[in-house]
Amino acid sequence: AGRREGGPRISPVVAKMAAEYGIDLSKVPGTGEGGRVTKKDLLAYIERMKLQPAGVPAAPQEAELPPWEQPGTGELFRPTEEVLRAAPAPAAPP
Amino acid sequence: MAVEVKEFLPITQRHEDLGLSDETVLRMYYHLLLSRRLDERCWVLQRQGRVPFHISGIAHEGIGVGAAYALRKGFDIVHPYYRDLALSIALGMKPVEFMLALYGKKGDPHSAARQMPSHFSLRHLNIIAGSSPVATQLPQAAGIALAEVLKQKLRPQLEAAGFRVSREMRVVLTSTGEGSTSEGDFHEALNWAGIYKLPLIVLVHNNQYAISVPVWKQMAVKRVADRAAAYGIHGAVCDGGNVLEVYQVVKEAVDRARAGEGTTLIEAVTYRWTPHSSDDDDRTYRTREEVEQGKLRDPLPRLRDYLYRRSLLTQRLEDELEERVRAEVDEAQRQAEEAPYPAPEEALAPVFATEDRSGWWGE
Amino acid sequence: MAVEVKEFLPITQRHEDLGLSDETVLRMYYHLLLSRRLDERCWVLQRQGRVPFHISGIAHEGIGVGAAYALRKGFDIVHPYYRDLALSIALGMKPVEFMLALYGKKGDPHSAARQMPSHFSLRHLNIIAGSSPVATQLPQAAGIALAEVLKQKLRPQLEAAGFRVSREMRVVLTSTGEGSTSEGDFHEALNWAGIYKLPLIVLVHNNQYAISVPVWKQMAVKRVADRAAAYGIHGAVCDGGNVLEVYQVVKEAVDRARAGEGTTLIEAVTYRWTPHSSDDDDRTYRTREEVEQGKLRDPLPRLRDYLYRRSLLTQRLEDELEERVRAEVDEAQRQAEEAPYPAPEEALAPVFATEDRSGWWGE
Amino acid sequence: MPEKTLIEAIREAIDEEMARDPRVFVVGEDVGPRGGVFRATMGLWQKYGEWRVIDSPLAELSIVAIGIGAALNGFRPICEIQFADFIHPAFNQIVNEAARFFYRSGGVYNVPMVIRAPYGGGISGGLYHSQSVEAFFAHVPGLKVVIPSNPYDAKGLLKAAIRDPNPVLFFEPKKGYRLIKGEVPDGDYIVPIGPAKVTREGSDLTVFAYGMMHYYALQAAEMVAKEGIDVEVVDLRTLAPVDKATILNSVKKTGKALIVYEDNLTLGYGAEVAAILAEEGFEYLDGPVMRLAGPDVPGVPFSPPMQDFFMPSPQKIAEAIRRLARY
Amino acid sequence: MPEKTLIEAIREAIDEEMARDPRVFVVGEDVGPRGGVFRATMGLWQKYGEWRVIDSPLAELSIVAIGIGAALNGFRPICEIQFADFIHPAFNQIVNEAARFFYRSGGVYNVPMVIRAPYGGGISGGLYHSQSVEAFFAHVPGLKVVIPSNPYDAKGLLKAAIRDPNPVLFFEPKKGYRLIKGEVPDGDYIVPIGPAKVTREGSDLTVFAYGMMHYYALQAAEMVAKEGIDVEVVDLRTLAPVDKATILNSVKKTGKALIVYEDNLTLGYGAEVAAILAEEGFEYLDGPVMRLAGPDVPGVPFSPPMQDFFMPSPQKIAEAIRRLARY
Ligand SMILES: Cc1ncc(C[n+]2csc(CCOP(=O)(O)OP(=O)(O)O)c2C)c(N)n1
Ligand SMILES: Cc1ncc(C[n+]2csc(CCOP(=O)(O)OP(=O)(O)O)c2C)c(N)n1
Ligand SMILES: [Mg+2]
Ligand SMILES: [Mg+2]
Ligand SMILES: [Mg+2]
Repeated sequence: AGRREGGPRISPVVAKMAAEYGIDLSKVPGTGEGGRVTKKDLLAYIERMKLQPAGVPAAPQEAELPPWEQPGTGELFRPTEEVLRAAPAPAAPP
Repeated sequence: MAVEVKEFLPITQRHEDLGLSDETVLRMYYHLLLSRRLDERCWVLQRQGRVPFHISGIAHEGIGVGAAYALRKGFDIVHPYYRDLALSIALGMKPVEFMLALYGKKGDPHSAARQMPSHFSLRHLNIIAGSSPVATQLPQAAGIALAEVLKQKLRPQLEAAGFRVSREMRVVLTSTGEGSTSEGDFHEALNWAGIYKLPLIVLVHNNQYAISVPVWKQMAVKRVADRAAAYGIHGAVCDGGNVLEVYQVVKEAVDRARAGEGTTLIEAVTYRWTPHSSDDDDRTYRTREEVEQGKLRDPLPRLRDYLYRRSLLTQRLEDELEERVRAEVDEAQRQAEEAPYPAPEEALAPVFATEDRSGWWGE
Repeated sequence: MAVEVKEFLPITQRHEDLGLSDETVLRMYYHLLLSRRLDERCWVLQRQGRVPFHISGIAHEGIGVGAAYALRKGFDIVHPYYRDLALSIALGMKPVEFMLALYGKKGDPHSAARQMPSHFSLRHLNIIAGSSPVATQLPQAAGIALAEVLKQKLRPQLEAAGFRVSREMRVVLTSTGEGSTSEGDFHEALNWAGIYKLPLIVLVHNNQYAISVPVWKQMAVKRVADRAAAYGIHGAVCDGGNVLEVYQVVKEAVDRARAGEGTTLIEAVTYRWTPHSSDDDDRTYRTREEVEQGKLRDPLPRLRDYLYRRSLLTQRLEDELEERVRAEVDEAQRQAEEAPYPAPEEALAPVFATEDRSGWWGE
Repeated sequence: MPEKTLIEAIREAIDEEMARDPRVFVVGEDVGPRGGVFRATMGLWQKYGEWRVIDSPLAELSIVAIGIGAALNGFRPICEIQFADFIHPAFNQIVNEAARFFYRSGGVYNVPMVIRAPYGGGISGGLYHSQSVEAFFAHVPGLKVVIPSNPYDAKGLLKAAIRDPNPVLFFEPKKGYRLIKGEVPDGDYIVPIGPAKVTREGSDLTVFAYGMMHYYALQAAEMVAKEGIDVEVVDLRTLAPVDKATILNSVKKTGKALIVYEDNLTLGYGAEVAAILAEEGFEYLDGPVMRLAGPDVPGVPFSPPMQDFFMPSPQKIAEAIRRLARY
Repeated sequence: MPEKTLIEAIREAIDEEMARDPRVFVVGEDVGPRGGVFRATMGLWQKYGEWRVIDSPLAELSIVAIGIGAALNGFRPICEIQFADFIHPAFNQIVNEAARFFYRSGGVYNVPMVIRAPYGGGISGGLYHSQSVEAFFAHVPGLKVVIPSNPYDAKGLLKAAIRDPNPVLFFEPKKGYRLIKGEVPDGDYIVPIGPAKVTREGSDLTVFAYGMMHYYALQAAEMVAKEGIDVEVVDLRTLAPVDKATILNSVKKTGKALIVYEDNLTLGYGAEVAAILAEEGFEYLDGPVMRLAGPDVPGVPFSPPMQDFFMPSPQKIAEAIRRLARY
């Protein structure tokens, strides 16, 4: 068991699970004594993280997905000059 | 998991039992296919960076085509929302009319390149200019329907003043997403509809999400259609991926409305397997498995399977249709790309109308 | 004819079956009587031209008193509307506090003489400042109730930061008229309430009119409570003129809410036999006969009759109560008339708060 | 010519337009048998029936949205908002929908509708029955905003608004409903939407006002005339689109401007008049552009002393005129 | 000091305030797992859980009303309106309720809440994803209106807004979300709501601006500096209550004022700045008070050429500066 920079105790099970899932415990809100991260807290956090967090680079198999199933960049309404600049000159239809 | 569907759902209805000819049901397929291929091309153009934005009607075509065929084209009035590409195509919108808006080019018949794309507005097809603030079209559609009631009630005075009133009421169909039924506009529209027995159909496309928000976070009831009872109007649920079932339910509602028996709230269930729009990163709110499940509701293969089973479609005819549709989409893209942009100063007008051209009179 | 009541409806419940002592049910009568006589005096003062305006709680006292007694005073929170004179009196508002607002005098605890009268707002009684735009209080009350849920869900973090969280949730009761349920605010409040199972009671006073508009022009459904099913919350109807029945239904809803089983939409049926407000000429929209019929629902004689039948009230006690109430109303009027007006410049402040005093923490 | 009150002129305008055009109908709370809480539609339900004078459910969003729909389908709705203080629930339908419909449909779908509402304080209405809301809507291109100050204009402008193919917001100063009387011809006439009007010629300074404040501005002008101050008074009448020419021409003559309105000072309508003068009338200015308006507090307080402190009055206008004249 | 984008600074402000005070929570459409459509709340749902980052039903009226109720009951809600163009359905709850609650309860019930929304054009958003709405709310006493133009201010002002006991509307120029970068200290600091800021000293004329337009105003000032025009630039930052002193002091020095905003010209926020100068700064003026704003059309058109025609740009600002400098 260890402490988080003098913070409340990290129980063995929490430490083990955090290592397994590669989770930075400072990101996990603790509801235990003095803000300690309990096992319940960690499980709830993992459950919430089950959905891929945004910004994770596209998984390889997504490459074959048709454009209308590929996730968008998530960047909404970029400045027009950036969008237009990105647009190649109108080529002949494919 | 938002979708209960486990496997591919065959269409069980028979088109002839619904009064649809072979020719009509094939035309339905053509319109569904055209809408799908046009939609797919727009995604490609957006991913290539040729157009800034696209919001898609994929997964909603069964609802749009089924509803359009139940209406009396050129007579009934439609106040759509941005998923109604297939409804507009089935009512007569040409692919180039959609592409001109997508590119923001001069000649866009919907908004003269002022609105973002997918804001359908075609007066000659009785399609009223859809807005962006969700659900605003619902109480407005109730107002259009109220005017139909007023025409019948005030026929003598109107005709004496030279306004020709059609024998029957025009039916008003307005559509929206299930998320948008949380807006106050939905409540107030249905309340008016119930009190005045308006010739109105409120068609809710329940595609399980409002961008990232699943239905269980949007409302505590299982079915949107359950809310009809709260307003004293009829409610009905149908499988949005079954174009014949949609047609059947909407047709009943159209006849009910035309006969003065009031409004129907229809919930057409589907699943949006595309991202909400070209910008949306849907990995943050759902898993790939769930999306694959949702695609089993796709109206296109389900109608195609039905037509093959009813030997109305052959591989040759299917290929011909695909080729015809591809050519139409290519041509639409070419024209849109060649069309000029509006001149900058066209931004300045028209702000105020100088004459009134509102209304639909006569037959 | 809006009111089906044909003759005087005796109260059939027995107060002890509802867990009410003799002393409590007599106090209910006292509060109901005090509210009525205070209200009547305000009509007299307005007709005499001593005050510009009065909007009355007459016919609504059974609902107010029944509801107030079902709440945990000093703990639960109330977001009322302008008919809640009796609710406020039963929660502890003093007659002079009402009169000061009626006269717009300095010391008015509700709004410091800024609001028109009958906009109840008394922090020490957990009464939140009622507004004038109808139904706005409903989604706000849902927000107050959501905060009660958040307190329980976030107890560890809140207590770690020094905020004491009560063991149980405070129940939030908000009231409105049946006409106001047509506003979008009603729809959106109930939708939140259903999704998050809020500790909320939405108490609709159905007095058959919204100024001149009868219920059949306001909604197509017979009962407002029928709308509960559209939001996945509980619905209940009760006879607003039967204070014991109101108490019973509201008490069930309070217990349900406290137990985390969510929101109840209660429709308390009554009939407004006074004009809508001191300015309203109700001869334009109803007949004298209908009004006389409506008076048969009056909660005051019905409770008095009950108390006599249960030999809890004697003529002597009744007279004493009348005399005590008259003295209190006279004193309130005297103090209000002697109180000074605010100084003109008091109009200028306070616009912005310099410190935060919001919230209810601890028991 | 017969003398009528402001409310009578408004009722007469609605009655005549309903008689003239069967597409004209009224929708709002209590407009039917009750005749409207200020009696603006008294007798019309009895005369034209339930399908031309429609009691709406208590919900302003849908009163406007129903009006938009009926207008799109060929009718000419007059939507009554019972008090301007309760127009806010309809803000999305007015600003995002009615105002933008014509432009967003590339000039195809016009929305011929009128939204009428009583506004203004000085009637013990408190925060929620005294509001002035014109500035919100005068900011929105696609809306016309009209405020009459007298019965003659009220009838003529309202008839013009009902015939206009665009959405028109028509705010009526309720304190003047019975207080303001004036000559009003029987029968049909129009006062065009657009032009402001010089209602009193003068040379020393110009007072710009509208609605109840114009009524008070004329009184103030007479008060100071005795002291030798010759005030020009301009009734703005149409707040949107703004009649710049009349504003600039008057200040070109007088060199000084006082703008009076009862709405809150900051970003009230007078701010735009002052901004126009500061830019396009800069070279005419012989003194600061003064504004006399309601203080920046969240509403007109109910209690009489505080209400009077809030409200501009003939005396306060006269005092401001004297200060500006002295500059 | 690390460099961050505007959106990162905003996210950091929310994260720090949520960590610091358990009463702070976020409510809005798609703010949970999705992290907000512009990623303003990315990762917060994962970090703080479903009861501190709440995905609301799709309805702006109740997002604000729920916020008002939670604020009254001791919490500190941050209500996200997905686009400023969709704030109109909540107009009644913001203007008639949140703004007036404290005054109408005689100073008893304060409403400590923040309403955040991305605003502004130039991003192919068309009529309904490009709007500027600040003028509506700056007109309403009881509301504070704040618009940051850079990441440093965005973080400091948003933290101040979350701690403020009053309703604060915080509009963020979405075109600058990733475009505008700047030094932002890690950890806690506050930029007080109220004061404007002179961001470039100058002597020939003053350009007043905020949000994206202030970002462009600084660029324009550098462009004309090469031509010998020494421009003072003032970032207004807090639009309500207005910081009159900074506005007047600057024009007292330079004698000329150009006000830049992308909202429609008529009754846009700049009208109030011009009106203040025309009245209280009259004796400092050495030239007309100029405004450069969006034309009075019902929205920023989608198609690029028309959008560019509508939007002020560094080049257009520089041209206006040259015209004013020549006067
Ligand atoms: C009043 C309003 N608020 C927010 C938005 C932003 N927005 C656009 S579409 C959308 C989700 C709509 O979901 P739903 O109604 O279910 O329709 P769907 O896209 O799923 O068909 C949102 C939140 C909007 N357009 N209007
Ligand atoms: C948003 C709004 N619109 C209109 C009004 C004017 N008004 C005040 S009370 C009332 C009728 C309310 O009827 P109901 O809700 O049934 O309550 P009741 O007075 O009958 O108890 C109206 C229309 C208002 N206060 N708020
Ligand atoms: Mg949806
Ligand atoms: Mg009622
Ligand atoms: Mg304004």
